[in-house]
Amino acid sequence: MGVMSWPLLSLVVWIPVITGAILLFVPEARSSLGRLIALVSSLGALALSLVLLAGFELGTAAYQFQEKVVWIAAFDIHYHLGVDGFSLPLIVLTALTTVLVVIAAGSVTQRVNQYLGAFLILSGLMTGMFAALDAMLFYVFFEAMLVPMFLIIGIWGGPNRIFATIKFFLFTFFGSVFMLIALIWLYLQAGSFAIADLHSLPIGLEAQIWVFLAFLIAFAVKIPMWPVHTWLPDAHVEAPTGGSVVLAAVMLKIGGYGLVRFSLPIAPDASSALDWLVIGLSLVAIVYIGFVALAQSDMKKLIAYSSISHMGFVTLGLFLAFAIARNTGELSGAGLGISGAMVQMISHGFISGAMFLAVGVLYDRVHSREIADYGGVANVMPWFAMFAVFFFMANSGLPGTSGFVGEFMVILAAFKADPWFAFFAAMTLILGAGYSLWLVKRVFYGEVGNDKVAELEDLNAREWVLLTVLALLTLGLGLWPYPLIELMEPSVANLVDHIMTTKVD
Amino acid sequence: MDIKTILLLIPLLPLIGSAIAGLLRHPIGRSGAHTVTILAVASSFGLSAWVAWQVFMTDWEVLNYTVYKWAVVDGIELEVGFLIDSLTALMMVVVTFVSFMVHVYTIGYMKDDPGYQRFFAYINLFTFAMLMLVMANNFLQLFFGWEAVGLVSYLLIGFWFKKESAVRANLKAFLVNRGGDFGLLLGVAAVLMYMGSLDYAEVFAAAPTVAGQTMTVFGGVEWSVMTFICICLFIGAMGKSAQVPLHVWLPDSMEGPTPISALIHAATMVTAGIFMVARLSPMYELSTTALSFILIIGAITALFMGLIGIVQNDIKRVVAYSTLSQLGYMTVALGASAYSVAIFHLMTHAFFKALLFLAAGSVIIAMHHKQDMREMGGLGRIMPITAVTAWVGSLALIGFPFFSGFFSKDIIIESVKQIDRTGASFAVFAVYAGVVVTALYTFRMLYLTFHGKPRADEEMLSHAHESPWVVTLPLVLLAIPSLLVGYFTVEPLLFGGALSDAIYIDPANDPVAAVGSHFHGPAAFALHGFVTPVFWLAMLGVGLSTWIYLFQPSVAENVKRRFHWLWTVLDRKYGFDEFYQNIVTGGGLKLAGFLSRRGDRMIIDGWIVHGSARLVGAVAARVRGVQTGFLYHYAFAMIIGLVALVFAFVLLKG
Amino acid sequence: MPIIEIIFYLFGGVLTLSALSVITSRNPVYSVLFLVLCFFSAACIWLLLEAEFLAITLVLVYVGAVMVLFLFVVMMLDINLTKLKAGFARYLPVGILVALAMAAQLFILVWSRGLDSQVLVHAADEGSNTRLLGEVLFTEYLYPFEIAGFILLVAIVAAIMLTHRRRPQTKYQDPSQQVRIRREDRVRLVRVESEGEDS
Amino acid sequence: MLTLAHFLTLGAILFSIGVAGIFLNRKNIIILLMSIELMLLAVNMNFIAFSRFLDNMDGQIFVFFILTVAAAEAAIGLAILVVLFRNRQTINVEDIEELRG
Repeated sequence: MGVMSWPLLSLVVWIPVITGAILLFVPEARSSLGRLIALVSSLGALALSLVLLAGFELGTAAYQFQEKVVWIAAFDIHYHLGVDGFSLPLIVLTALTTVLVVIAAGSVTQRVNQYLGAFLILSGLMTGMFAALDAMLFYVFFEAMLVPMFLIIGIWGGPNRIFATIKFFLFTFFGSVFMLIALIWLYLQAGSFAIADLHSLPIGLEAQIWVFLAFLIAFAVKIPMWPVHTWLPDAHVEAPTGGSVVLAAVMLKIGGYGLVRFSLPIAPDASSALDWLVIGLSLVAIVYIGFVALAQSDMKKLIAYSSISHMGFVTLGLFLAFAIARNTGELSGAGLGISGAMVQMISHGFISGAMFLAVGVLYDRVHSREIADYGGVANVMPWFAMFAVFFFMANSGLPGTSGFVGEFMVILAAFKADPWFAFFAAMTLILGAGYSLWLVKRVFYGEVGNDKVAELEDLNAREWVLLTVLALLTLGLGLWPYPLIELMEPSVANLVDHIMTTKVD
Repeated sequence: MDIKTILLLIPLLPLIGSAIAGLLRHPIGRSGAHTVTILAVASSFGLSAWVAWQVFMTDWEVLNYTVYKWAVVDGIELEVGFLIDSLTALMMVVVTFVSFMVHVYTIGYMKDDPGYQRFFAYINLFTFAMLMLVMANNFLQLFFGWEAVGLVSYLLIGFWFKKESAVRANLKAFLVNRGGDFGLLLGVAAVLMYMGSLDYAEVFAAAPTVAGQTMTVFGGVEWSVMTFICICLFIGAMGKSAQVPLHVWLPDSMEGPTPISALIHAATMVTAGIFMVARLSPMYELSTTALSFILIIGAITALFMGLIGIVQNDIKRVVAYSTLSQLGYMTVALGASAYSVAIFHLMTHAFFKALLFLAAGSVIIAMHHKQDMREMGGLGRIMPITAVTAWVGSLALIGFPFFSGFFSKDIIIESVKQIDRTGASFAVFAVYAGVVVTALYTFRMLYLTFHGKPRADEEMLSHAHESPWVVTLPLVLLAIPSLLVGYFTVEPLLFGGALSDAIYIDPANDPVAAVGSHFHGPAAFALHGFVTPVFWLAMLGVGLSTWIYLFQPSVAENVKRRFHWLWTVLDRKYGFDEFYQNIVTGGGLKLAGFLSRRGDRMIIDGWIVHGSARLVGAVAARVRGVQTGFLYHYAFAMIIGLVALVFAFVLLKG
Repeated sequence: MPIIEIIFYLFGGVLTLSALSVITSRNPVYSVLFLVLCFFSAACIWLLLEAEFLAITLVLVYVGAVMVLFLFVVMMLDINLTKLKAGFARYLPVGILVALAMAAQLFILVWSRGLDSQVLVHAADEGSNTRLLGEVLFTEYLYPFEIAGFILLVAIVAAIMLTHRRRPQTKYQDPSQQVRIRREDRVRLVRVESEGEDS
Repeated sequence: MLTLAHFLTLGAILFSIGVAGIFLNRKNIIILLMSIELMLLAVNMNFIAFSRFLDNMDGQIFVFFILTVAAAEAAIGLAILVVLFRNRQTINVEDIEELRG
C-alpha cells in the first residue's frame, strides 16, 4: 500500500486537530513534551501536504484526492474532501504556517501546551475548510475555526484582548450568518449541499444577486474589504505573534478562497452585474487603506492595514474578468487577473507572516509595538535588519520577491479592464513603498533610539530558522512563480470558462 | 565554454560575489570580501569585453533567447531572457568597467568603514542588477532590473544609516523612483494589452500595427496608443534618469559614499532611462508627440539643472547637478531621435563623470570627509594626480575638442539642429546655453578646489596628501577613456552602423545621418570644433569662471548681491524640494492622518461599527426596564399574554 | 333533577366557593384548608366522570402529602400577614377584570362549539379505570412514566439539598475521613533517649 | 342533562379564579403557588372531562403526569421558599428583585 492510497486529506485535516486536542490536556509542567508533540504533528501534516503536492496531477481542473462519506443523510450532507489548483497551494501554505507558528511559540511562556493545541486545531480546521467540497462541511469548518482563534487572541493576547477578540468574533459571525442563509436557500433549490451541484445550479439573475451579496458580506469581512475591515487592525494589535501570523497568512485567504469557490461560480451573472462594486471597494482598499497605513504609529497596525491594502489586489484580480470581457471583447487577461489574485494570496501569506514574526522579534525584546519606541535597530541587530528590510521591500512589491508577482499580474490585467483601474492599483507602488520604507527608516535606521534598543541582541537560532525559511520562499516564488501558476492554471481556466457562461435560463 | 554559459556567468558572478561578501561577511573578513567581489566583477568585465569584441568585431548574429520561463499564464509567456546585440554589449562593457574601477577605488575610500564587507556586497549586487537590466530581452526583466537597481541604490544611499540626512535621502530616492515606476508599470501594462506580449522582439514586430490605434483614457481625450505607451514608459525613465520634475532625489543621493555616486548616480543606474528609450527606439519612432515631450523635458533638465550647479558649494553636489544636466543632454538626444548619440554620450559621460566623482572623492578623502569647496582651494599642488585627472574629466565635460565629451556633446547639438518637431527650437537654445553654464560651473569647481589660495586651516592642510594607489589607479584608468574613447569610437558607433542592429530610426527623419553627411573623420571633426559657436560659448564660460573665481572673487559676491532673487531661486532649486516636501509628502501625510482619524477611526469604526454596538446598548438599556425583577410583574405579563392569545384564538379565528 | 346533576352542582358550587376563599382569605392557613376542600370537591366530580383512580390519587397524594406540606410551611414560617395583604383592594378591580375577561373568553369557546350537545352517559364496562390506565401507562407511556419518576426523584433530592443545612455547632461523624486515616496522623513515635544509669 | 360544556365551564371558572388569585395576592408567594395549583386543577378537570367524553385514556395519563410534575414543583417551590425565608426573613415578593434588568 503506497502513501497515495491513504486518505491523505483527512490525515492532513485531522492529525493536527487530534494532536491539538490531546495537547490541551498536557500539564504545564510537561511543556517541552508539548512542544515536541506539536512540532512532530505539524511537520507530519506538512509532509503529508507535500505528498499531496507531489501526487497532484497537473493539467486538470478536476478535484483530486477525493474522499466522500455520508455525514448527515437527512439533508444529503457529505463529508466530502478534495483539492484542485485553488485549494492545494492554500493547504500547503496552512501546513507550513502552522510549522512556523509552532516553532515561533518558543517565546510563549504561559499555557504553552494549550496555546500550541489551539493552533494545531485551528490549522486542521482551516485545512478542512480549504479541502471541503460540501458546502455545509465548509460552513462547519468556517465557523469552527473562529473558536480557536477567539481563544488565541482572548487568552494570549495583549492588554485590550477581550475587546479585540469580541470585535473579531462578532464581525466574522455577522458575515457568516448571511452565508448560512444563502447556503440553505441554495440547498432548497438544488437539493444538495455538494459544491459541484451548486456550481451547476441554474439561478435567475435576481436570486443570484441576493446569493452573491450574502456570500460577499461573509467573505468581505474575512478578507477584509473596505469598509468592513476595522476588526483586523484591532485583532492584530492584540493577538500574540503566532495569532497574527496565522491570521494574516492564512485566515485572510479564506475570504479570497470563498470568492473563488462560491461567489464567482455560483453566481456568475450577479458577479458580472456587480463587479463594479467589488472592483470599487478593492480600489478603495488599495488607495484609501494605503494612506491610512501611512498614518499608523503602531507597527502591527501598519502591517495590518498593509494586509488589507494587499488583499485589495486579490479581490480586484478575481473580478476583473467581466470588465475585461466587456472592454476588449475577448477573454485574454481574465485568467491573468485570477492567477494574479491567487499568487498574491500565497505571497501575502509568506510576507505578512514574516513581517508579523519580525515585529514579534522586536516585541519579545522590548515589549512595545510603537514605532516611536525604536530607532537605529540596525546598529545592534544587523542580521535582523537585513531580513526586515528584505521583507518590507517584498511588501512594497519589489520584483524578484513574491510580493511583486501577484501585483504585477493583477495590474496588467486591470489595465485591460480599464486603464483607470490600473492607475489606482498602481498607486500601491508609491504608497506601499511609502509606508513600508518609512517604517524601516524610523525603526531600523538612524542613531540608536534609546537604551532599550541599545541592549537588543541579534536573532537567535529559532528566529533565524523562521525568517530564513520565509525569505527563501518569498525569493523563490518571486524568481520562479512558474510551478505555482502551472499548478493553478487548469483550475483558473476552468473557472474563467465557467463564469463566462450565464446561469440564467 | 558555451556562449550562453558565458552570458549567464556575466551577471551571476557578481551575484554570487555579493552573496558571499554579504552573508559570510564575518568568516571571510575584509580582504576576503574585496578579493571575492573584485574577482567577480573583474571576470564579469573580462567576459563582457570578450562578448563586446565578438559583437563588434565579428560577424555577430543578434542573440535573443530565453534563459528560463518565469511564468506562463493565460497564454502569455513571461520569461527571463537575454538579448545580446550591440547596444547590450556596449552597456555591459561600460557597466562592468566602471563597476570594476569603483570596486578597486572603494578599497581605499572605505578602508576605515565598519560596513566594508556590506559595501562590497551591495556594489556587487548592483552590478548584477544593472546587467540584468541591460541584458533583458523583455519588459518584465527590464522592470526587475529597474527596481533591483533602485533597491541597491536605496541601500547604498542609506549606507551610513546612522545619518538622518542619508536615510531621508534614500527614502526620498526610492519613493521618487517609485513615482516613475508607476508610469513605467502602466506603460508595460499597456504594451501587454495592445501588443499581446512583453518580449521586445514581438512587441517591436507588433508596434507598427498599433501605431494608428487610439484609446480613450484620462479625461475622455483620444490618445494615440503609441504616444500613451511611450510617455508612460518615459515617465519611468524620468524617475530613474532624474529628469525634471522627478530629479529631486539625485542631488540628495550624494549622501551616499562617493564610489556609489560615481557608479550608480553618475555612470550607470541613472542612465538606465536613457538606455531604455534607446532600446525601445522602434516604438518611440512611431510617436512624434512622445519624442517632443522627451525633447522638452530633456532641454529643461539640461539647462536649468546646470544653472543650479553654479551656486552649489558642496563639491559632490556640483558634480551631481552636472550629472542632471548631462542626463538632460542625453534625453534631448533621444527626443531628437538621435538614440545612438544619446548612447554615445551615455558612454563617454559614464567615463568622465565617474572620473570626476572619484576625483571629488579623492579630494574628500584628503579633506577628511569635508565636502564644502569654500574650505578647499590650492589642492592642486598637494594632490597632482587627482588634479590632473580632474582636469581631464572637466575638459571632457565641457566638450573641449578631442576629449571624449566633445564628440558626443557636439553631435547632440548638431543633431538637435537637424530635426523639426515641437520643442526643437527651445531645445536648441537650451543646449547652447547649457554649454556656457557647464563650462562655468565646471571651472568654478576646478578653481575653488585645486587652485587659488588654500582656505582650509593649517592642520587640515598639513594632513592632506595624495590618495593611495588604489584610489589614483582608477582615476588614471578612467582618465584614459575620458580622453580617448570618443576619438576612437565616434565613427563606428554613430556613423558606421555599429548600433544599427539595436536602434531603429525612421530613415525619413534621421538627424544622425544628416550630421554624418558632414563628418569626415574624428580628427577633422575635432579640428573643426575649434571654430564652432559651441566652442566659443564654452570658452566664454571658462573665461567668466577664470575671471571671477581665480582673479576677482569679489565679483561673485557682487553678482550674488545684485541678483539676489536669482541667486535665491537657484539656491532653493526652483522650489522643487519645497513643493514635494510640503505639497506632495506633507499633503499625503495630512491626507493619511485625516483618513485614518476621520475616515477609519471616526466614521467607520466610531459611527458604524461601535455606533451600532452603542445603539444596541442604548436600546437594551431602555428595554431592560421591563425586567423589574418583581415576580408578579412576570406573572401578570404571562396572564395578560395568555388572555390576549386566547382572545386572538377565540375572536379572530372564530 | 337526576341525582347526578345534583351531585355535580353541589360539588361544583362547593368547589367554586372554596376556590374563591382560597384566594381571598386573610390567613394563609385558611387558604390551604380551603384548597384541601377544593381538591376534595374536585375528586368527587372526577368520580362522576368515572376517573376513580385519579380521584383517589388526588385525595391521597395531593391532599395527604402536598397540602400537608403547604400547611407545614405556612405554619412554620412567621409571616407578617398585614404587609402581605397590602394592596389587595387596589388590585381587586384589575384582578376581577382580567379574570372575567378570561372567563368570558373561555365561556364563548365552550358554548359556541356545540360541546353542550355531548351528553354524559355511563361508559361501556371495559374493566376498572385503574386497569385501563395501567395498561396504557405501562405500555405506550412507559418512557414518560420513567421520566416522571425520575423527575420526582430529582425533586426530592433538590428539596433536600435546598433545605438541608449543616449547623456549625452540631457534631457528626464523617465516615470517609475515618476510613482514610493513616497511622502516621494519629501516632507519633518519639525516640526518647534513656537518661543513662550513671547515677 | 350534564354535558361536556358543563364540566369545561367549571374548569373555566376554576381557572379564572386562579388567575384572579395571582392578581390579588401578588405579594404572598404561598398563595401564588396555591393559585397555580388551582389553575392546574382546572386543567386537570378539562383533561378528565375530555378523556371521558372522547372515551380515550390519554387525557387521564396526562393528568397523571401533571399531578406528578405539580407535586415535584410544589416540593421544590416550597423548599425554595423555606430557604428564601431563612435567608431573608420574608417572603414578600416586593423585597425580591434580584432579576431587575
